[in-house]
Amino acid sequence: MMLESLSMILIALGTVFFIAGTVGLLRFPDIYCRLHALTKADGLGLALIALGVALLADSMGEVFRIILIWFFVAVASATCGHLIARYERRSGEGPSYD
Amino acid sequence: MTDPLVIFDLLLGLSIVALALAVLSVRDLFAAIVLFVIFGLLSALAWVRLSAPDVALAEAAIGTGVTGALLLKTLHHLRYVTGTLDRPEAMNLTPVTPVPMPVLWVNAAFCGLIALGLAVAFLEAPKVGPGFDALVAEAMPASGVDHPVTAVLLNFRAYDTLMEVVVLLAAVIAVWQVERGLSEAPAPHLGEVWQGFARLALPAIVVVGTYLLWVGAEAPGGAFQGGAVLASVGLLLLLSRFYVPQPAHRGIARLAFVLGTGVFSAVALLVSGGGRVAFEYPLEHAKTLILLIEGLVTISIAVTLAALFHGREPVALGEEERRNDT
Amino acid sequence: MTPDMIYGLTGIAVFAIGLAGALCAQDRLRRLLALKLCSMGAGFLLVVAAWRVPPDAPDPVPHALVITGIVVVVSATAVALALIRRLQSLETRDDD
Amino acid sequence: MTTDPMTFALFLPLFGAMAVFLLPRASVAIGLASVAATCGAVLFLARDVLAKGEVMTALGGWEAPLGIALRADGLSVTMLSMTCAVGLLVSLGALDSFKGTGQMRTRQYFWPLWLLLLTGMNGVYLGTDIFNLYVMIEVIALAAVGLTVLSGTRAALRAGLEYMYASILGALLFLLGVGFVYLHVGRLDLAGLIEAEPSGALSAALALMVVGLMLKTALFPLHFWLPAAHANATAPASALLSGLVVKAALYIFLRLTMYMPLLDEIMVTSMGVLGACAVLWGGVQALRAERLKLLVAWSTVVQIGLIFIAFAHAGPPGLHESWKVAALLILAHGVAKAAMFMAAGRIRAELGHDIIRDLDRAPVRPTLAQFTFALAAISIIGLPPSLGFIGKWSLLEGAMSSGYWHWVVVTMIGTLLSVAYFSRVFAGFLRFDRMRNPVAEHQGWALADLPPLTLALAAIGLGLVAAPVLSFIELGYPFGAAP
Amino acid sequence: MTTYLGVILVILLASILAGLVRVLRGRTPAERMIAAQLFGTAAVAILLILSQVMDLPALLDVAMVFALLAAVTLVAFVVLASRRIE
Repeated sequence: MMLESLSMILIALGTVFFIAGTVGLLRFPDIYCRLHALTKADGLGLALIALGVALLADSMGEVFRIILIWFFVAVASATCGHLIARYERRSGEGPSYD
Repeated sequence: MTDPLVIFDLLLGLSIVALALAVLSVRDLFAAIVLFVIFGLLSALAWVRLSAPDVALAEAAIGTGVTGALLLKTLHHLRYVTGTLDRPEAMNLTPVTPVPMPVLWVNAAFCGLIALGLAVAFLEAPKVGPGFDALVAEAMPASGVDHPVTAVLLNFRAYDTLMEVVVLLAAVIAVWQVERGLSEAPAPHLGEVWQGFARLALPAIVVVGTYLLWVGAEAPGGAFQGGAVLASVGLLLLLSRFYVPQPAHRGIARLAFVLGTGVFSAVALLVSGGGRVAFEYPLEHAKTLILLIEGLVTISIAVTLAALFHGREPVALGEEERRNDT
Repeated sequence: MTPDMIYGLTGIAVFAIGLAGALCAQDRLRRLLALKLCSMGAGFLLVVAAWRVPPDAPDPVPHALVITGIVVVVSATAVALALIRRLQSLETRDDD
Repeated sequence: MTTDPMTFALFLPLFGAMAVFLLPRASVAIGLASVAATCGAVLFLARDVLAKGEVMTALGGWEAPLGIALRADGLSVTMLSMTCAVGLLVSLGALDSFKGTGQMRTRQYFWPLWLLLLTGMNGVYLGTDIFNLYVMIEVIALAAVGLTVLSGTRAALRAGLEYMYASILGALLFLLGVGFVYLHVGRLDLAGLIEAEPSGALSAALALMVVGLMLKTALFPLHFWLPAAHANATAPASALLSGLVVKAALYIFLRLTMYMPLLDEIMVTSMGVLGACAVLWGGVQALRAERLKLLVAWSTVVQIGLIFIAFAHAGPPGLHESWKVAALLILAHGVAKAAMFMAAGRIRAELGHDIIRDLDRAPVRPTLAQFTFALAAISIIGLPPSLGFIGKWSLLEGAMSSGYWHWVVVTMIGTLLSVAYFSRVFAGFLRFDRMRNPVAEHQGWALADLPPLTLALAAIGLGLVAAPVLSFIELGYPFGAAP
Repeated sequence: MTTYLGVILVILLASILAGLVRVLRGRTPAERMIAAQLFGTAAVAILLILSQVMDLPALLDVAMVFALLAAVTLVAFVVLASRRIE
């Protein structure tokens, strides 16, 4: 029971981060800010949700797979964030300072 | 109170329809492809909701992942050929005369009418309909595997699956026939972070692909999903120029394309005889044979999909030929 | 409102949208996208047909059919795209 | 190993295709050998069918509906024999068309694509499962598109792309129909469809499949892709596409009609009306065509229309009769059209062009190819004693006996039109007065004229043995009731 | 618990849909790629939760494939949207 409420709280927290990320994507002025908001918020959001779901999992195998997924998404999203930023800079759009 | 999952389904269904409309109506072709990829992944989610994880896997990996890359590749090539790479937007590339409004309306009305008729026919369908469930359940012990979808694909309807691999083979032959040459639209250098990531990701993808193939015997997964995931290794190698196809590699590539079809059909024929017909695996060897076929088919699918992505027979063309040919 | 009904109608709508696009889209790439939408619509219908009422044991046969269909469609797409690329190369060259 | 000839009819071309693709240098030898071997398997199958009436193999030992069965009866063996025999002769003709080092690449890709096409078509003629038929028509479509664009010209590529789009859309309509059939009937084998209770929804499903097939077989007004695709392909590919490939979808349609619960007067008549439009429109377009191959391609549109009229002439009670007429016409057209396209290809090869207006200015007259063309035209127009004549005659007879005079009128107009447009070609063959130079010594005939000539002679000769052919088609009662 | 997770699912889906506005409104390819990345991560989260709601551990494999393919697709976006020839 304890575990279940804990996981509920974690998942809810994760969702809040996702919402924050989306708001950032919609409201921030340029690519770089949006990228920053999104990768950070979503990375954390997914981590919390993964933790919450892992607490509910039935077997160690599932927990292991959940951790793997989280790890891969974290690494991939960092790399992809970097690639997008790099792409944008090479396309000649610098950050805006207004 | 309404079940929130119903709201989730409704929202997902509506957004899938909206995305379908957006794919066709957005002006920029690059955006249309991005939207199509998202449309495909949302559809995969919908199929998960319908308890079809196998289909969702196949759709995510082949229908969306590989197809999305294929579409982007083509768009990039078209922009390169037409010299519009430096434009920020990718508009229609063939000259388009606008369709007159009345035609559009007639077309929309026509398709709407068809949709209406289909919807009526769909809603008329019996709620608890006849199906293959009972037959499959009855035949499962004799199939050699524990996962029904794999049993259907590689045993009960193995003939269909063989022909599906033949379709892939036909596709790669046709693509090689249409296009050839080594020259290619240039690609950017991806930098060091990417190199580090690739060193981690490529083996991870191989592991996941193999795992999907292996797990197919008892859980969702199998040759097609595993093959498509492995194909994405090929995609990454080709995209990042870690591997550039050479004319000398054509022989082995041909062998890899044919491998799956060849072994599949050879096994199908060789098990027959002595009262058994083609595709009738002896029960005690069924699992081994199915895994053998699946393993080799996976390799073929992975290589074929990667070759379809590369999209041309790697032939060194002479100067004259290149001028006439690219 | 059950999932099969929602997604069944979704599939039919997607098919019709794809059909409309395939009939009047002029750009080659977009026409292909429209045809892909049609294929997804057909896939939806089969997956829904497999689901029916007992949600824990859907019929595996249509699932296998859809997987086959996905592979077939990606093959056809690849050939069409190769034709599009080659044609564009030839046309651009001839325009010069 | 099994000795089932059906299995071999499927696997031999498949193995051939793989071997040819792996060993491009030996493509001609392996390719010819596999087509010939497939012919042998079909002969064995014909023997079995003659003895037993119908043959069935449940692949994998799984009976339908769970598994997929192969089934052969008189009709399917007739189609198989036509495919293999025409295919073998076209292959022989292709030896000449693709000779020389310049055509190395064309040759390398012709063989695997053609053998895969053969696999797909044999699969269609032996298939009993509607989803399996879907996969088969996709195999056919991809191989056929590959063959269409073999020449690599811009016109061929454009036509090939249109063909590809039409094929994909047709196949997807068919697939959606399959989905609806499963939704309502819960099984996918043709036998299951007969047992199903007729309902509006099931008719909708079958209608979807039929529209998809109409697109694939190019019935007016869905024929838009055909003339360009068939006219711009290389000659052997055109012969295969026009003579054989469109017949696969037509065959599936023929099989489905048996299971159509709502095959009522209205539906049959509307098929006939579309067929009539195809005959008239195609005829007019053929009259206007400037190039020989384009004319021949439009004549395919006309012939497809004629086959649909053959369906319509008798109405539902007469389906047990009218399918035979349709089958005869399919057979006649398959043989004659392959001959005609190959002859047109030969004429083009000798003259260097195929512009109809300038045929009579040519100093070189490829006499044998012209003769072949004329023989094939006799069958297509429907003059006695060709197989085309028997087909058309049975059509007219059936229509007259059921009092459908309108179909008689349309068929006659169509025949007159075909006489008119083929006369344009004959006039070019026979006139010498507009020539700029005297006739050269070379009369332009070669060993390569032999395969098309054989086919054209077969189209005429089969008319003389129409009665045994008809009784063979009826073996195994493809349409249920005893004829 | 199921109801609760259902609500969470709806919220996550809504957040994806809001991100789609970027794809439609955006002017540069980069904006669309960012939205695609949001989508990849959120879909993985949805699948993780769905695996509990529907009690289907196989969905974890689906999530894994989503995660891999999101990365591959993004690399394809970046490489094949490049405007410069280097």
